[in-house]
This record gives sequence, C-alpha cells and structure tokens, in this order.
Amino acid sequence: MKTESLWFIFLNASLINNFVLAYFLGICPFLGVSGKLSTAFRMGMAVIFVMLISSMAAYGIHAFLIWVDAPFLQLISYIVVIASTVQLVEMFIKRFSPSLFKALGIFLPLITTNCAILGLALFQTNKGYNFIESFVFALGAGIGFTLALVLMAGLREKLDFAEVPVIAKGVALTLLVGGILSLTFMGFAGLGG
Amino acid sequence: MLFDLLKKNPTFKHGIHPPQFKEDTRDKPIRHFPFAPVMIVPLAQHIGKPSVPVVSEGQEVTRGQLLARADGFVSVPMHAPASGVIKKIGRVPSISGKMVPGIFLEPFPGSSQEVLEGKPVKVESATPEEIIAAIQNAGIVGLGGAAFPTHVKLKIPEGKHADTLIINGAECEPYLTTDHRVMLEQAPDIIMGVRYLLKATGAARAVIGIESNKPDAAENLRKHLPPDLPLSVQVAEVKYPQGAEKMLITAILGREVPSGGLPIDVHAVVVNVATTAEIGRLLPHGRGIQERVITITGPGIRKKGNYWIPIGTPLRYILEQAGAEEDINRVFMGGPMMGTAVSSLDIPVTKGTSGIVAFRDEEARKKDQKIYPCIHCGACVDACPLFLNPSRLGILAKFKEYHTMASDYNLMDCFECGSCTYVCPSHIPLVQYFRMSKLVLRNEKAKAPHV
Amino acid sequence: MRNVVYALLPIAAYAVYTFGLSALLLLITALIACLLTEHLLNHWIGKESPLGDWSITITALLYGLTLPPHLPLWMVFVGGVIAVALGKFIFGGLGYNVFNPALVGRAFIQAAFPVAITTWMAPFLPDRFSHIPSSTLTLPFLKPVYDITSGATPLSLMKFEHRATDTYSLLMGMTSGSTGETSALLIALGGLYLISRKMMNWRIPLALLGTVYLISTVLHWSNPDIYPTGLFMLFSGGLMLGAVFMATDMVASPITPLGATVYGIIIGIMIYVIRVWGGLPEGVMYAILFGNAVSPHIDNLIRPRVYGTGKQWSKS
Amino acid sequence: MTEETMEKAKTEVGSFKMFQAMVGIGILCALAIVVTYQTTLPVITKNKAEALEKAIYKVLPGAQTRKNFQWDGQKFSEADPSDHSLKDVIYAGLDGDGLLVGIAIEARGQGFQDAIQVLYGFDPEKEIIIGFYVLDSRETPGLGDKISSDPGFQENFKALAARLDNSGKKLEHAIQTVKHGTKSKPWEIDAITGATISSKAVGAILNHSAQFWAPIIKAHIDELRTK
Amino acid sequence: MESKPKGKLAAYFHFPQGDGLSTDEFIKGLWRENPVLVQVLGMCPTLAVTNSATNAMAMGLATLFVLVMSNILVSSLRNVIPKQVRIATYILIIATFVTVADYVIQAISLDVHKALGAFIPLIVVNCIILGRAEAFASKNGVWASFMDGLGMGVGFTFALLLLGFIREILGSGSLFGVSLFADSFQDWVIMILPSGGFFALAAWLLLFNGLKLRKKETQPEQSREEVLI
Ligand SMILES: Cc1cc2nc3c(=O)[nH]c(=O)nc-3n(C[C@H](O)[C@H](O)[C@H](O)COP(=O)(O)O)c2cc1C
Ligand SMILES: Cc1cc2nc3c(=O)[nH]c(=O)nc-3n(C[C@H](O)[C@H](O)[C@H](O)COP(=O)(O)O)c2cc1C
Ligand SMILES: Cc1cc2nc3c(=O)[nH]c(=O)nc-3n(C[C@H](O)[C@H](O)[C@H](O)COP(=O)(O)O)c2cc1C
Ligand SMILES: Cc1cc2nc3c(=O)[nH]c(=O)nc-3n(C[C@H](O)[C@H](O)[C@H](O)CO)c2cc1C
Ligand code: SF4
Ligand code: SF4
Ligand code: SF4
Ligand code: SF4
Ligand code: FES
Repeated sequence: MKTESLWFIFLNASLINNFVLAYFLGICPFLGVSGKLSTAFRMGMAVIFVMLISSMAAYGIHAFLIWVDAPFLQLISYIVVIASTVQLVEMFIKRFSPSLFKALGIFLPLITTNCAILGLALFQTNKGYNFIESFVFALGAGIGFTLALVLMAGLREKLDFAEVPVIAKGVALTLLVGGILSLTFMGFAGLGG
Repeated sequence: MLFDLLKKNPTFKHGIHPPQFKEDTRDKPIRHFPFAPVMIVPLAQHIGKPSVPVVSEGQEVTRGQLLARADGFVSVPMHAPASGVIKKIGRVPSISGKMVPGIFLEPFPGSSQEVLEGKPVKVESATPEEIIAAIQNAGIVGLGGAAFPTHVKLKIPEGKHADTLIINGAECEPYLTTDHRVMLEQAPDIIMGVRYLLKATGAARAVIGIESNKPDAAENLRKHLPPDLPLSVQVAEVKYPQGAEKMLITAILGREVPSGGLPIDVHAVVVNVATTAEIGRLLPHGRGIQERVITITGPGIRKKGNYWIPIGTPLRYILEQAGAEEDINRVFMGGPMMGTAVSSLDIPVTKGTSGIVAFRDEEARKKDQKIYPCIHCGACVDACPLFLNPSRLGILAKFKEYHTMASDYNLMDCFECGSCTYVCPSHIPLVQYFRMSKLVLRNEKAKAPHV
Repeated sequence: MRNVVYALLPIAAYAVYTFGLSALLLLITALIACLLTEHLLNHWIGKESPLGDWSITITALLYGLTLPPHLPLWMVFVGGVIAVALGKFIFGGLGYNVFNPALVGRAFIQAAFPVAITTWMAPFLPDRFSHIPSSTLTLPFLKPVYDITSGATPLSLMKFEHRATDTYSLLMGMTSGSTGETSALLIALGGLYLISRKMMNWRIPLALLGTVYLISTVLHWSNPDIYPTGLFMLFSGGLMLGAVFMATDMVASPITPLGATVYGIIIGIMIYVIRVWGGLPEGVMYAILFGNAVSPHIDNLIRPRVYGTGKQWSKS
Repeated sequence: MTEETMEKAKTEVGSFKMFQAMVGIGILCALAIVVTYQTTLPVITKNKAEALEKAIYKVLPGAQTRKNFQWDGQKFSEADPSDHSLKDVIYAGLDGDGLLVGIAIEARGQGFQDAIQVLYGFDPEKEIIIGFYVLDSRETPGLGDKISSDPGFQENFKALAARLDNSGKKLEHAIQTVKHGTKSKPWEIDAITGATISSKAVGAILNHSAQFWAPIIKAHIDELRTK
Repeated sequence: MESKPKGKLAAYFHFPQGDGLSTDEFIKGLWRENPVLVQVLGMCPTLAVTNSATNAMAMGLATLFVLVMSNILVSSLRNVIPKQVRIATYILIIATFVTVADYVIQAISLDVHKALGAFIPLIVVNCIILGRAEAFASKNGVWASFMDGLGMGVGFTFALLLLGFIREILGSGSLFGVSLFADSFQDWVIMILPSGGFFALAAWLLLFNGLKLRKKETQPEQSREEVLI
C-alpha cells in the first residue's frame, strides 16, 4: 500500500518540510556557512553528495541489521558506516579529482557528523522507504538544504551592507531571517497532495 | 531632407535629459573680455607633467611669448596670455583647493596686446610629425574639459590605426554654449583644424558630431563644407552625456570603446570642436594658445554671454565684470554636471575651463537636499551610460569596500558623468563617492611597492 | 513616496465603503501600530524619526489592506509591530529591508492566528456602518467570536467547491476577501497612476500578471474543468494588490530591468503553483516573500554587460 | 632529541595498542547496549502493543482482542503480533466471543503539512467504516490537528459507507470530503471548517486505502474468520 | 597534575586542571559558558524539540544523561585511549549512551519518544557532547568531568526550557501540558511552528545581547560589537 509518489517524496523533503526550515536539521551549517554565497553553494553541493552516499549506506545497513536481527545497533552502525564511507569517498576524490576535492573536499569531514546527514538516515528508515524512495528522499533533502543555505547566503551578503542595529548583529539576525524564510516556505504546504 | 526628418538621430543607450538652460547665451556672440589687473598662470593646466618656466621674476613678456616649456612628451608649453611683467613665480591657488606651482603676471594697462607670431606650419607641406610637434608647441590641450594634451592623442601608437576623426560638437552639458558659438562663428577655423588633424592622424574621414538642439550650427558647418575634404556633419540625439567621447563614438560609429581602452582601439580619434578651431587658427601663424571661449551664465550672472577670456584671468575678476549677483553661493567651473564647484574665487580660468555657472541661494538649496538611504529604485542603473550599477557601487562605497567596487563592479570604468547622481531620488552624491573611491584606490596603488 | 499613499487612498476608501466600520478601525489600528513602532524604535537607538519619508505609512496601509476586514484589532496591532520591527527595523530601516515589511507582518499573523486570518466577512452588509463586528473588538489575547455573516473568498470557492466568480464582481469588488484586495479595478488604476508618475517599475507587475495569465489561459484551454480562466486568476485574491503594490517594493526586488522581469515571472509561477496545486487557496504573499529571498541572487546573476566589455569589445 | 620529537615519540603508539583500545571500548559499549536493550525490550514491546491495541479497540468498538494478518498478495496468514516490522498487516478485532467485529487498517497519505498516518476500522459485514484514529500527523495545531480531536469530525466515521460495487473490485461510491455542513450521502465526510485541506486529505487517504483493502477483505473474509 | 589556576581571568581562559572539588566547572555551564545561549552550539535540538516544555525537559535530561556519562567514561579512559583513535572512540561511547537513553525513554513513555522523534538519536551528533569530551573530559579527572558534564547539561536543559516555556505558553496556552488560561485564550500557533522556534531563540539572544550591551555601555563602539554572539 503506497500513497506517496516519488515526486511527492521529493517535494516534501526539499520544499514542504525543508530539512533546515521545517525539521531543524543542519542548523549549524545553516548558521555557520551561510555568510558567503560561494561557500554556501559548495557546502550545499557537498551535502547533496554526502546525503546520497549516506542514504545508500544507511539503506544497506538497515537491510543488514534486519537480517541479523540487531536493531539496537542501528545508531552506532549508521554513524560509523556513514563516517567511514564519506572518508573513503573523500580519499577517492582526492586521488582522482583534485579539483573536485578542492571545491568540496574541505567540507566533507565537517558534514559527516552533522545532524542533517544522520537525520536523513534515520528518517528514511522510520518512513520505511525502499531504495529508490530513499534515494529521491536524499536528493530532495540535499537540494532543499542547498536551497535554504543559498537563499540565506544571498540575503546575508546583502545584509552585510545594511545598517543593522548593533543589538541584532550576528546569530540573532541570521535566526530572524531564518524565521522569515521558514514562514515563506510554509507557502509550499500541501503541494503535491 | 524629408527623409532626414523621419530618420531618428543616432545616440547611445541610457543617459539622461536634464533641462538645457542654453537659451540665455546661445544667441550671444563671442565678445572680448578685458585683461585683469593680475593674471594667474598655473604650470599644470593639463593632464601630464607640469611645464617648466623659462622666464624669470621681473621679466617683461609679450602676449603669446613662451612662459614655460613642455617637460617631456605628455606635457605642453605655456604662453603669456597678455603683455606684461612677471611678478612672481611661486605657488598659485587652484581649483582643487591646493596651492600649485604657477606664475603671476601683471599686464601692462592700455597696451595694444598684439600677439607674437611664431614659425607657421603649412598644412599642405607639413608631415604628420611636424603637425603633432606644432600642436604641442602651441600648448594645445583638449578644450572639451579634460585638458589632455591633444598631440598625445594624435600620435597613433605602433600597430594601431585611425579610420575616423570625430570632431566633438555635442556640447551636452547644460548651460554651456561655447562650442555652439564656435561652430557658428569659426567654421573656417574648424575646417582648417580638421585638415591638420586628418593629416596628423591619417584618418580617412572626419565627422562632426552635433546634438540636434543646435540645428543652426549644423546648418552653418554644412554650408562651409569644402568639396575636397572627406568631412561630414552628423546630428545626434539630445541626451546627456552625448558629448562624452565613448558615447559619441557609439552614436556615430556604433562601436564600443573597450573597457580600459582608448578610442584608438576602435580606430577613432575624438577632438573637441573648439580644440579643432584653435588648431586651425594657431598653427598657420605658429602662435601659442593664450585665450579661450568661455560661457559665463547661470541665474547668478547678470551679463550672461560667451567671451574670449585670457587664460589665467581670476574668477573673482570675471564675476565682477560679468555682473554677478550679491547672493551667489555656488559657482561651477565647467558645467553643472561634469564641472567642479569652486571653493574660492581666487583661482584662475585655465585651458580646460569651458564655462562658469553661478547659482544663487534658491537653486543651491534644491541641490542640498537631505540624503536618504538607497531604496534600490534602479533609476541610476537606467541612467548610467556605461551600464554600471551605481546603486551597488554607492552602497559598497558607503561601507568602504573599494576593492570590491573595482574588481566586481567596474568602478574604474565610471567616467564620472554624474547621471546617476542627477536621477537619484534619495539625493545620494554617488559620483562624489566614486571619485573619492577611485582616489583611495589610486593612492593605495601609488603607495604599494612596485613589483 | 507620497504618491504611493495617494494611489492607495482610493483603495482604502472603497474598502471602508465595502466593509464598513471594521475596515476603518482596522486601517487606523494598522497605521497607529506601524507609525508608533517605527517612531519608538528609532527613538530608542537615537535615530531621527523617519516618519517624514512616508515609507512606513505605505507599509502600514498595505499591511492593513491585506488583512481580513474584521480581524481582531489586537491582532492587527501585533502584526503591525512585527511588520516594522522584524520586517524593517532589524535590517537597518528604510532601504535595507530584504523582505517586504508589510508581508512579513501578515505572514507572521497568518502563521500565528491561522483561523482568524482565514475567516472572511461578506461585503456590503446592510448594517456595516452602524454595527462593529464583535470580533473586531475582541480583547487582547482572546479568541475572536463572530457575530456577522461570513463570506467565502472567490479563491476558496474555487479551491474547495470549484465555483468560479464572474469577472465583473471581481473587478468591482463585490466579493469578500482582504480589506483592500477586492476591487481589482481600483488597484489597477492606482498602478497606472504610479507608472505614469514613474514611481513604479512597470516590468514587475507586467511580467507577474502576464505569467499568471499565460499559464492559466493555456492550462484552462487544455482542461477547463480543472483549471480556472486567466481572467479569474488575474482579478481574484490578492494578485492585483500584490503585483501592483507589493512585488514592486523596490528595496526588496532586483534593480535591473531584466532582473525585475525574471523576478516577476518567478513570483507569477509560484503564485500559480500554490493556488492550483498547493494546499492553500492563495499564495501571493508567500510567492512575493520568496521572490524577495531570491532577488539578491537575481541581482548577482543578471547584470547588464558593462559598456566596452564582453567578447566583442574586449581589448586585444 | 628535541622536545617535538620527544612529544611525537610519546604519542606514537603501535597499531596493536590502538586496536586493543578500540576493541576494549567496543566490547564495553556492546555490553551496555545489549543489557539495556534486553531489559527495556519487554517493556517497550508491551507499551507498543498496548498503544496499538488501544487504537484498534477505538476504531473497532466492541473488540476485545486482536489478531494480526499479513497479506502476501494471494492470501492472508496470521502474523506474529509483536513483530512491528512486517508490511501489509491488518488487524482483525474480535469480541468477547471470538467473533470478528471488524478489521483495523493502517493508512497513510499526504496532509497539509506532512504525511498523515491513520488507523480505521472496517466492518466487512455492513461494508462501512466504523472508526477512525490518527496515529501520527504534523498538521497545524488548532487547525489541521482537529482531525484527531474534533467530535463532529469523528461522527463521520460511525458509519461511513464503503460499499463495493457489483464487480466487487472497487467501491461503489468513492469516499469523499465535502464542505462543512453539506454532507448528504453516507459516503461523504463532513469537513471541519478552517481545516478543509486536512479533512480532504483524510477522505483521500481512506478512499485510497479502502479501494484497495475492501475488495480483498471481502473476498478473503473466511481466512480472517478462521479459528 | 597542576593545581587549578586562581582568579577570574584564569577561569575564563584556562580549562581548569586537576580533580579539585570545585563547583566552578558546574557553574560555568549554567551561564558564563552556556552552550546554547553563549556558545551557540547544539542548535538543531534546541530549535526542534522546544515546542513544549515537556519535550524540552525530556530532551534536556536525555542530553544531560549522555553528557555526564560520556564525560565520565572518557575521562576515566583518557589515559588508555590512543590519541589517533580518540574521536572514533568518543563517538562510539556517545552513540552507546544515546542508544541507551533512546531505549529508556521508549520504555518510560512512548508519547514523549514520539514527540521527540528522531532527535534522541541525533544527540549523537550534538557537538556539545563531542566538544566537551574533546575539550574537557579528555584532559581532566573524573570528578571535574562529571561536574563539567552536569553543568553543561543543566545549562543546556535550562536554555531549552527557556525556549520551551515561551513557546508552549504562547503557542498552546499551557505549561507542561497543563492549561494555564481560560478556553478563550487565543493560541499563537506560530510559536509551535518551526518559524516560531527561530523567532523565540532570536528573541532570547536579542535580550542577552541587550543585557551585554548595557553592561558594556561605557566601552567604545568596536569592542561593543565584539561582545555579541
Ligand atoms: C593617462 C592618460 C593617457 C591617455 N593616453 C592616450 C593615448 O595614448 N591616446 C589617445 O588617443 N588618448 C589618450 N588619452 C586621452 C583619452 O582618450 C581621453 O581623450 C581623455 O581622457 C579625455 O577624454 P574625456 O574628456 O572623454 O574623459 C589618455 C588619457 C589619459 C588620462
Ligand atoms: C560625461 C562627459 C561629457 C562630456 N561632454 C563633452 C561635450 O559635451 N563636448 C565635448 O567636446 N567634450 C565632452 N567630453 C569630453 C570628451 O569625452 C572628449 O574628451 C573630448 O571630446 C575630446 O576632445 P578634446 O580632447 O579636444 O577636449 C565629455 C566627457 C565626459 C566624460
Ligand atoms: C499557517 C496556516 C496553517 C494552516 N494549517 C492547516 C491545516 O493544518 N489543515 C488545513 O486543512 N488547513 C490549514 N490551513 C489552511 C486554511 O485554514 C484554509 O484556508 C482552510 O483549510 C480552508 O478551509 P475553509 O474553507 O473551511 O475555511 C492553514 C493555513 C495557514 C495560514
Ligand atoms: C510601488 C511601490 C510599492 C511599495 N510596496 C511596498 C510594500 O509592499 N510594502 C512596504 O512595506 N512598502 C512598500 N513600499 C514602500 C517602501 O518601498 C517601503 O516602505 C520600504 O521598503 C520600507 O523600507 C512601496 C513603494 C513603492 C513605490
Ligand atoms: S559542517 Fe562543520 S564546519 Fe560546516 S557548519 Fe557544520 S560544524 Fe561547521
Ligand atoms: S558617474 Fe559613473 S556610475 Fe554614474 S552614471 Fe556616470 S558613468 Fe555611470
Ligand atoms: S538612484 Fe539612488 S536610490 Fe535609486 S537605486 Fe540608484 S542609488 Fe539607489
Ligand atoms: S552538532 Fe555539530 S553542527 Fe551541530 S551545533 Fe554542534 S558542532 Fe555545530
Ligand atoms: S545540531 Fe548541528 S546541524 Fe543540527
């Protein structure tokens, strides 16, 4: 019995329930790496990439844990396997595409232990998505994350040249803009339903 | 002719339409101006190296006599604007507010003021090099405002060539009618000047570009066009800054001068009409430049008009003679768009001064309106003839991001036409910001150790 | 900017005529809330009071005009404070607001009090000038109680019952809806006035309305049973008010002509998507806020080619 | 030796020691997890079963016990009630006498904000839906979340028609949500004012699910009635 | 081991050494080095689960538990764990305690577990915990690490509760599920929506910024900006 189409899974993860703006996953990069557009964009690309990898890894682990009947190892194995997979991929990229590594590489180790990645793995398991669905879910989540980060970065670059009152400078301003963005994304509610 | 009426005059994109205010003086023939009791001759009235004095204090000089020689190629000599005695060689006040090297000259009262003749250069026989040297010796600089030594411009660099000589008679600046009068009264001089220039540059043809608000000037020049000269008159749309050489080139030739490049990169040389007339007048007699036509106008002037004014005449004297109102509080050297508001009346007119515009209280007050923050209305973007983003540049300037301005937003391309400032509803003095930003960057570059 | 106020006044007057005393009180409250907040906040940080530049009056009027007419006044007040404090002051005041302040205020109210802001009153009630609806005067922090005939907006009729309203009623403001959105005709006239005074970038409304009209006409033609007509889409809901007065807030929109056009198209598409495929009957507010968020990127990506640059003119 | 190299020598440990430490800690951790898991598992299983049963009894008034059945595409087979990982499971609710009261079915679909997960009771005898319970939703509090609390809305599911048509392959009338106050047919759901979207979502979820399950359950009712 | 440096300044800039029975390790996490309000760490759980005081409390306590336990274990094993694998080991230890907490909460209340959703397992990646393990527990004794974990955990819980309080009171008109006002109270739904989380946290930060600015009023402008988060 399936009622969620792939299209809807994608829309849901990217817009309606945007990982950052509705689920509050990956807030740290959202606050920390959204200062400059170029960085934000590369970070977003790296996140999409890592999300796809971890989604596939998590799918495999979950199947394996069901098979050996050890659900209690879920969390530990997710974090360990995701971290090491990303590490491997990082080494691989470093070896075969130094330019790609330069663009994404520095972000990879940082992202690995961020809640958006682990959250993605946990959500796809909780929602019982199959392999394809998981993949689409990860893609949507990554694109949604990038969208939020890039929109935020554009706004912050603009606000760098604004006479922001002293009291609101820094994280507070970023949070307020995040709140308004989150309000904006509420407009997507019910899409694809 | 009917066909001409249907055809739209060529022009460039963007730009503005400020009110012209030319009615007051455009019908006033050029008249001579009396000599001031003291003349002030700065040694650097042009872009480039200052000239070097060849006279000494107390020496008597004749009008047109060499006062200072050129110091190198990018420099021009200075000639005596009047017969008189050298009072002092020292520092003289300048428009920038700083004291600069210069000469004080006291004209002999009541002298006939005959102009000294030099070695004539005949257009038929002279080589391009000789013409260029003669232009330098005549002390000629761009009279269009920039005061760039004209001979430098005419020396076509190795590997480049000029195909069109554009004579700039646009005079898009409000209030000014100098070039207009020159085109009405000195057509033969202009034609003669074109002959010299064509020969010097090797250009195949010459075009006189005139804004359509001066039909009489175009008519007059067309009447004088000699059949043997590849010279034509092109009427262009009335739009500021049509007279900027880049815009004129675009209007007439449809070419764009590359960013950071010069007109010669698109095979054009642009010379102002008054400069051309001066060349045509001085070279056949081997004379040096000692006076120029200046429009004196504005609401603060009673005897508005166009005058031959000896170079070095102090501003205060000019205003006295022209009957300035008591309450003038803002005087522009040049037009109100490109010109500079003077901070002192003790400065002299120089070779680059094309107009003097004096405003009274009310007009000035309108200009000093409160500055609001940029509201992104886009008016400046729509006005900038170079397609820059003055709004962003202005914000960056406010936050002192000068390097970003230059690297990401082409600050250095801005030619300070002031169109953006003119249209800004928030009264942001954008062009001032840009001038200052460029200055900061230039100083920084000068200070940086050479690599 | 005073011109914008002039353009809004007829709309406000007609709103009061349509919805009566409650609309009048609502607009007054919105003005008081916004002006007071602006004044006090600027006073607090030692800035000169900016009421003289009229921008906050525009914000207040627009904010008021986007609310349902009998919204409790205390909610109107809260939203007004938020509009100014969160939508404008926190970014540095005039010229720096990255979002449209009026819409920030409305979006806040819509998320905070979703029931109240989706309850509509019928237009032209006979006792509208003698009776103040009980909901209008609800005490602060209390839920409104409604004692008047409620109405359904043309868009919710379309979304939930699939009934289209005729164009004449939409143009003349015979429908229920937000205080100032009902008469498409007056709004369009106000827009033309502003365009004629060069106070407005006409490309934005043109691109926006054109996009909505084009998409809806094509889809209506492909399946008239599901998709409403272009004219219905144009004149219903807050589209006109948003396209003419709110998407055009230049502070939060792109600066170049092409950028403005792209911005209008993006907002237009998003409005159509939310209205037709989304959960909510109306999406103008969200679409414009989204457009505001995208506009720095539009300005970054769409820049006019600087004179003398580009392949053709590069110095070689 | 410089201080730096000394420092290095001190921290440089053999891979064996690293391995040793990791394994040691790994064992410690495994121990902690397994112990916790074993001690909490019975409680958690009981809690979960209770929660589910509570929901089942809510949507199947009169039921006192339940049996899980798994559908494998061909037939129903009884499933382990404590195994929560199985798919396509439905719950048969039995009364005190062991007679079938109805079938509880889980269904899920897009609501206003996120997926809504519901459990509903289907009476195969009368071909009506007899109960409805929201297992999980993220609908707007105060608006969409009324689908789980609004008493008027619950009224809809006392006897919501889900009758099969003559072919027995699909419902005779699709279950449909109508605007508040306009319900006139037994297969219609009366929406909640202000939460029309969520109400419609519920209708769509039920319709979608019932279109699938009702024919199967009707056809295989005997397999569910056995024993 | 050295004894702890004395003086206020030293307390700011040094991680205290030794097993001194000081309460300073505890106090600092509450306020001066509050992980959320001062260090702006662990933002995701802070925003995600504070739409009611109960959730905030549960999340806070679960994090507190993991923090304290992992601090204890890390500090007692600090001489055994080789430097190269320390991060991996910490993650292992933390993940273990999170799993434990996850099951315990499930056993206590399924409703709370459902409300917190995936955020219990996500404690694993909460940087506060790894941060304390790395910055404090790996260098200090068991008792000090215990106090540090307790202080940070309580500070975290405190910050979560601050948010949980305003969000639940305004958003649902209740506190810990107990209705505070009459039925006619109008809930501010936004406060329990995601955007409300952003706004509520921003509001607290603005308040703290304001307090700090007031304190530094006498100082010159640029250093005033520096004190802001
Ligand atoms: C530093 C400098 C060097 C220049 N060199 C040349 C040159 O080599 N050839 C030339 O034709 N013009 C040259 N120009 C003149 C410019 O093309 C231009 O005529 C002058 O800047 C005044 O133009 P404007 O009044 O439109 O600004 C030079 C100008 C400057 C400032
Ligand atoms: C904004 C702007 C406006 C100008 N307007 C005129 C003008 O109206 N007439 C003119 O002769 N030169 C004008 N110039 C100067 C020309 O660009 C150019 O320097 C000049 O025509 C060259 O002739 P010259 O060197 O003989 O002065 C303008 C320059 C700028 C930057
Ligand atoms: C912030 C916000 C949240 C909303 N949440 C829901 C919701 O959870 N469920 C729902 O059906 N509609 C929700 N709505 C939609 C409106 O209430 C919508 O207008 C209503 O469903 C239309 O129903 P009506 O025609 O009965 O008023 C929400 C609207 C807003 C602005
Ligand atoms: C055509 C036009 C539309 C405007 N629309 C808005 C608007 O939607 N919201 C608003 O707060 N201000 C609006 N303003 C006013 C002004 O831009 C606004 O108050 C500033 O953005 C506040 O900083 C508008 C102004 C103009 C000229
Ligand atoms: S990924 Fe790392 S560097 Fe990037 S924001 Fe998160 S914690 Fe910071
Ligand atoms: S002054 Fe510079 S930026 Fe302004 S319009 Fe002229 S060229 Fe453009
Ligand atoms: S004209 Fe002035 S206010 Fe308008 S965009 Fe340009 S700088 Fe800003
Ligand atoms: S978990 Fe990581 S990303 Fe999140 S707050 Fe902590 S350090 Fe930052
Ligand atoms: S807590 Fe750091 S990304 Fe979520």
